[in-house]
Amino acid sequence: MRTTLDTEWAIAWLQAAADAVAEHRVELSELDRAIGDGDHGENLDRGFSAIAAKLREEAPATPGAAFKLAAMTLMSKVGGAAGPLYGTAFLRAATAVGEATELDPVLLAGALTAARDGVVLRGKAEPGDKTMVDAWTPAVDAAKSAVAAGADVTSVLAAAAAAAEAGATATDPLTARKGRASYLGERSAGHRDPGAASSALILRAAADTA
Amino acid sequence: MRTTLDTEWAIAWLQAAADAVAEHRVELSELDRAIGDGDHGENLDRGFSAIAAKLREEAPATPGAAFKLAAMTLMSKVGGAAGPLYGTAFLRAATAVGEATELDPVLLAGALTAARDGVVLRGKAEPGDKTMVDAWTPAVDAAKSAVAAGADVTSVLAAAAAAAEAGATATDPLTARKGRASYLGERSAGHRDPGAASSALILRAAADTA
Amino acid sequence: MKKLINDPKSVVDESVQGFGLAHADLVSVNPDPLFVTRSGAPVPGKVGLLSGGGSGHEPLHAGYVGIGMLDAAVPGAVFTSPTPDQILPATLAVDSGAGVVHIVKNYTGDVLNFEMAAELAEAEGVQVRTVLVNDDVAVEDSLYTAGRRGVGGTVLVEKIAGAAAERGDGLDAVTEIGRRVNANVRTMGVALAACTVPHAGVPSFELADNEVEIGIGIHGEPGRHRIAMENADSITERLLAPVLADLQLQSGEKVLLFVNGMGGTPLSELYIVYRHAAAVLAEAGLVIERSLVGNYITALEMQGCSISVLRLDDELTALWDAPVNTAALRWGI
Amino acid sequence: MKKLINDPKSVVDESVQGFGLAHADLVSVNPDPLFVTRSGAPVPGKVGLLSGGGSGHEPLHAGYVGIGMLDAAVPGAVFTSPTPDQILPATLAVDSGAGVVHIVKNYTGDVLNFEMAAELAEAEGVQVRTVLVNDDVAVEDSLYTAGRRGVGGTVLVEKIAGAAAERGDGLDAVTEIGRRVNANVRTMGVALAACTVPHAGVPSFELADNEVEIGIGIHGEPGRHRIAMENADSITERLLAPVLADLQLQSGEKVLLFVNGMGGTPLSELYIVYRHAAAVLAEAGLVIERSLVGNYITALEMQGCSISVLRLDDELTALWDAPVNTAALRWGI
Ligand SMILES: Nc1ncnc2c1ncn2[C@@H]1O[C@H](COP(=O)(O)OP(=O)(O)O)[C@@H](O)[C@H]1O
Ligand SMILES: Nc1ncnc2c1ncn2[C@@H]1O[C@H](COP(=O)(O)OP(=O)(O)O)[C@@H](O)[C@H]1O
Ligand SMILES: [Mg+2]
Ligand SMILES: [Mg+2]
Ligand SMILES: [Mg+2]
Ligand SMILES: [Mg+2]
Repeated sequence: MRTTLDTEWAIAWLQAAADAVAEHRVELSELDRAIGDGDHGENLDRGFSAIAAKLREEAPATPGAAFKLAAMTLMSKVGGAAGPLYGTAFLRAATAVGEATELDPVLLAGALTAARDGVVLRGKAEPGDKTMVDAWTPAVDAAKSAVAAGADVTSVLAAAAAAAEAGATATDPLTARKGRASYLGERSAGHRDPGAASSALILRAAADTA
Repeated sequence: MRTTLDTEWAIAWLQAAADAVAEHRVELSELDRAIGDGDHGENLDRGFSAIAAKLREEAPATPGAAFKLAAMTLMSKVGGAAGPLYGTAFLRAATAVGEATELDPVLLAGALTAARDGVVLRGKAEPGDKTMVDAWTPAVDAAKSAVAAGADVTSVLAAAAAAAEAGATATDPLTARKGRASYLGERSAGHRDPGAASSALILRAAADTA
Repeated sequence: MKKLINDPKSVVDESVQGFGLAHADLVSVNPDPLFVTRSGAPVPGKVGLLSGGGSGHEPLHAGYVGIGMLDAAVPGAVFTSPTPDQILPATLAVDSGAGVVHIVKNYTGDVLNFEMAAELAEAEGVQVRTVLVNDDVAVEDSLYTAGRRGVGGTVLVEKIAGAAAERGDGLDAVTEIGRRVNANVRTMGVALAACTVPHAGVPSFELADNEVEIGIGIHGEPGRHRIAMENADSITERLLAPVLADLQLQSGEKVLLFVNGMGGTPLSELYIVYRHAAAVLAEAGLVIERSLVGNYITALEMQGCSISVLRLDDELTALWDAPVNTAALRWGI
Repeated sequence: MKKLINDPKSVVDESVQGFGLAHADLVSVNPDPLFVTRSGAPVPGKVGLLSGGGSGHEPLHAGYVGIGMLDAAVPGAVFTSPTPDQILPATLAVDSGAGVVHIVKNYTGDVLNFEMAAELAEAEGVQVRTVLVNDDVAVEDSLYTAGRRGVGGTVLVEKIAGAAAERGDGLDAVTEIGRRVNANVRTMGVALAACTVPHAGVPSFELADNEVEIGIGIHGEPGRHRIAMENADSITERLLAPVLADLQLQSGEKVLLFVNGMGGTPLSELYIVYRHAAAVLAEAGLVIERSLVGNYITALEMQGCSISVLRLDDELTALWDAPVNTAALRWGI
C-alpha cells in the first residue's frame, strides 16, 4: 500500500498518457468525426507527444512542475477546445499541489478537483452537456469518496479512472450542449463524447502508473 | 427502283438523322468520353434537334435548301470540332446540288464527295487519322463505285452507309492524329472515333429514308 | 485520399511558407510560432487588426492580410484553432500602441484560445478588444449550443473593420464597426460533398448521391439537416429564407449579397446561385448595392456554398469600397 | 452527380446571367447569341480584344472582361467551343474601327469556329488578327497531333495583350505582344480527380485511389500518362521539368511563376506547390519577378493544378503590372 505519489509517478503518468493517446489517436478522431470535426485524437497526440519529448530532455523537480510543463505544452501545441481546457486543468492541478514533492490522497483528490474546476471555469459546461466534464466530475466525486473512506493513493486513482470511464460511456445517449457537437442537436445522441473518452484514457494512465 | 431523290427525302433524312442522333446521344458521348471530352453526342443532338425544330416551322423548297438549313443550324448550334466540320459538309453538299429539285445517282454521289471534301478542307485530316474522314472517305468511294456500276439512288446510299459503318468500325485500332483524341497518342487505340460513328449514323439515316 | 501535400503534419507550415513567398510584397511570415503579418507592421498610430483560426479555410485569414484589412493572421492546424503562444506574439507584433482588435469566429476552441491570448497580451500592456463573429443562422437553439458559428460574415467583418482601422479609427470605434457588421450579417450554407482533413485521411462525413447537408459549417462538421438533392434555385431559397427572416430586412433596404464557395464547387455554379439569390432579394424589394462571389472562406475541397446578406448603411458601404490590397481581395490600389 | 444547377442545358446561360448581375458595373451580357462585353465597348480608337472557348473554365474568359484586359468573352457550351454566330456579333460589338484580336486556345473546335467567325468578320470589314495560344508542353508530338493545347498561358496572354491594347497599341502591335507572351510561356498540369460535365453526369475519366494523371488538359480529357500518386514536391518537379526544358531558360533570367488550380483543389495545396516550384526555380538561378497563385483557368471541379512559367522582359513586366479591373483579376484601379 503506497501512501504517497512522487515526481517519478507524475512523469510516468504523463508518459503513459502520451502512449495511451498515441495508441487511441485514430479512435479519438473517429469519435470526433462523428459529432465534431475529426481532429481530437490528432490534437491531443500533438500535445502529449510534445510533453513526452520535453520530459526526455528535462526532468521536472516536483509533481507540480511536471503538471505545469504539461499545461504549458498542451496550451501551446493542442489548439482547438481541448488545448485550453486540458491546459487549464493541468495548470490548476499544478497550483493545487504547489511545491509538494509527495502527494498524499488528500492532495491528490485536491489536484483532481482543481483540474475539473479549471475545465468548468474555462468551458462553462455543466454535467450532462456531453463534454469532458462528464468524465471529470464523476472521477472527482469517486476520488473524494475514496479518500473519505480512507483509501490509499492507488485506490483513489483507480476509483477516479473507473468513474471517468463510466462517465465517458454515459455520454453516449446525451445531446451535446457545448462545443462543436452541440451544433448537431439531437443528432449528437448515440455517440460518445471524444473529450470525455480522452479524459478517461488519461485518468486510467494515472491509475495504471500509481 | 427510285431514279431520283427529292426535297421530301432530304427533309426525311434530316429528321431521321436527328432521331438517330437523339437515340445514340449517350453512346456517342460515351465514345467521346473515352478519347475526347465526352460531349460529342450532346453537341450533335443540340444541332440536329434544332434542325428538326426548324423543319417543323419552314419547309425548304429544294434538297439544296434543306442542306443549307442544316449547315447553318449545325454551325450555329453545335460548336466544338464537329460543328464547323458537319456544317461545312452540308454547306458543300448544298452548293454541289445547286437548285436541283431531284437528285439522280450522279448528283447524289457528287454531293457526298463535296461534303467529304469540305470536311477535309476544314479539318485537314487524312484517312487513317481516326476522324470522321475515315467514315466519309469509304462512303464516298463506295457511292462512286455504285454509281459507276449503274446503281439506283437507294443502292448508292445503302453502299455509302455500309461503307461508312465499316469505316467507323475500322477506326477502332487506329491512333488519333487529329482532334482532341490525338493528345492521347497510343492510348486512343482501341476506341471508336465518335465523329466517325456519328457520320455512319447520319449516312445510315440517309439510306433508310431513300 | 489524394492531395497535393508532402506530409499531413507539414501542410500548414508549407502552405503558409508558399504563401509568404508568393506575396512577399504584402506580408511577412513568422515561422515559429507561425503567424503572418502585414509588411511594415505595426503601422504607427493605427489600431492593429488580427484574426486567426483553424487552417483549411483559405484564403481566410492570411489572404486578407495587407493594406485596408488585417495586420496579422494566425493559422492553426487544419480546422483547429491556433494556440495562445501564436496569438500572443502576433498581437504584440502588430500593436503600435493603439491597441489590437481580435476578430474571432465563435467556436469554443477559438474563443478559449483567443481569450487566453488576450489575457496574456493585456498582462503585457496591450489593449485588446474582441469582435466575436457569429453570423450562422443554421444554429437555431443558440441557448442550448455553443452559440451561432462564425462563417461567411467573417470576411465582411475583416474588410470593413480593416477599412475603419486604416482610416484611423480608434480601438473602440474599430471594435464598434466590426460588431456592427456582425450584427447585420447572416449566413447559411449547404454542402454537396464533404472534405477530407489531411491527417484524418477520410471524408469528414458521408452524403449519399442524392443528399445534401443544409446548414453546414466551415469545418466539415455536419449541418442542420439532410435533404434530398434539389435544384440550385430551391437550395438558394432554402438558404436565403432563414437569413432574411433573421435579419428582418424591410423593402427598400440596401444590402451586400455574398455567395461564397466552399472550395470544391465551380465558380459557374456560384453564379447560378447568385442569379437566383438576386432575384429573391429583388422580389423582397431589397437593393443589392454590392456583391461578392467566389471562394473566400472555404472548407478545403468541400463542395457547396454559403449565402450571406449584409444590411448596408452609407458608412459600411463606404468602408467596403475603401481601397484594399491583400492576396485575396484587392481594389482601389 | 450533384451540382448546384437547375438543368444541365441551362448551366451556361444562367451562370453567365448571374455573372452579369454580379458585375453589372464591369460588363454587359448579350443573352442571344450569348456573349459578354466590357461596359462601354467599343472603346473609341482602342483595339478590341476578344477571347472565348468552352465554358467550365471559370473565371476564364468572362472573368477577364474589363479595363486592361478583354473587351469581349464568348462562352460556348461546357467544354465546347462557341459558334461563329456568337463570335461574329461579339467581334462586331467591340470593334471601334481599330480591329479586333481573337485570342484562341489551340483546340480543333476553337480554331475552326474562330476561323469561320474571323472570315465572316473580315467580310463585314472588320480587321481580325488571331493569337493562337499553345503553351501546353504535355503534348509531345505536336506534329502528329492537333498541336499543343492552350492552357494556363491563356490568362497571361489575355492580361498582357489587354494592357497593350489599353495603352493604345495598334492591331499588329497587340497581336505581336500576345504572340510574344505565348512564345515565352509553357505550362504542364496534373489531375488528382476528374470533373463531371453537367450534361454527361459521370466523371470524364476514372483515376484509381493511388493514381494521378500527368499532362492533363483543361477539358477533363486524359493527359500524357498515369503514375502512382506522389507527394507534392515530386509532382511539382515532374511538372516543372518539361516546362523549363522547353523554355531553355538561362540562369539569371526573370520569370513569372503561375500556379493554377483546376477548380477542386484547395488554395492551401496550390501554395504548397508554389513553395517547391519557387525553390526549383531558385535552384536553376531564375529570378521570380512576379507570381500568380489561384484558380484562374479551371476544369469545373477537377482536382489538380498546372504550373506555368513565363519568361519576362521589361516590357512584359510593365504590361503585367499595368492596371486591370475585371471580375477575377484586379489591381491598380
Ligand atoms: N465548453 C466546453 N467545456 C468542456 N469541454 C468542452 C467544451 N467544448 C468542447 N469540449 C470538449 O472538447 C472536445 C473536443 O475537442 P477537440 O476536438 O480537440 O476540439 P475542437 O472541437 O475545437 O475541434 C469535446 O469532445 C468536449 O469534450
Ligand atoms: N481535324 C479534324 N478533321 C476531321 N474530323 C475531326 C477533326 N478533329 C476532330 N474531328 C472529329 O470531331 C470529333 C469530335 O467532335 P466533338 O466531340 O463534337 O468536338 P470536340 O472535340 O471539340 O469536343 C472527332 O471524333 C472527330 O471525328
Ligand atoms: Mg475536434
Ligand atoms: Mg468532344
Ligand atoms: Mg478542431
Ligand atoms: Mg468539346
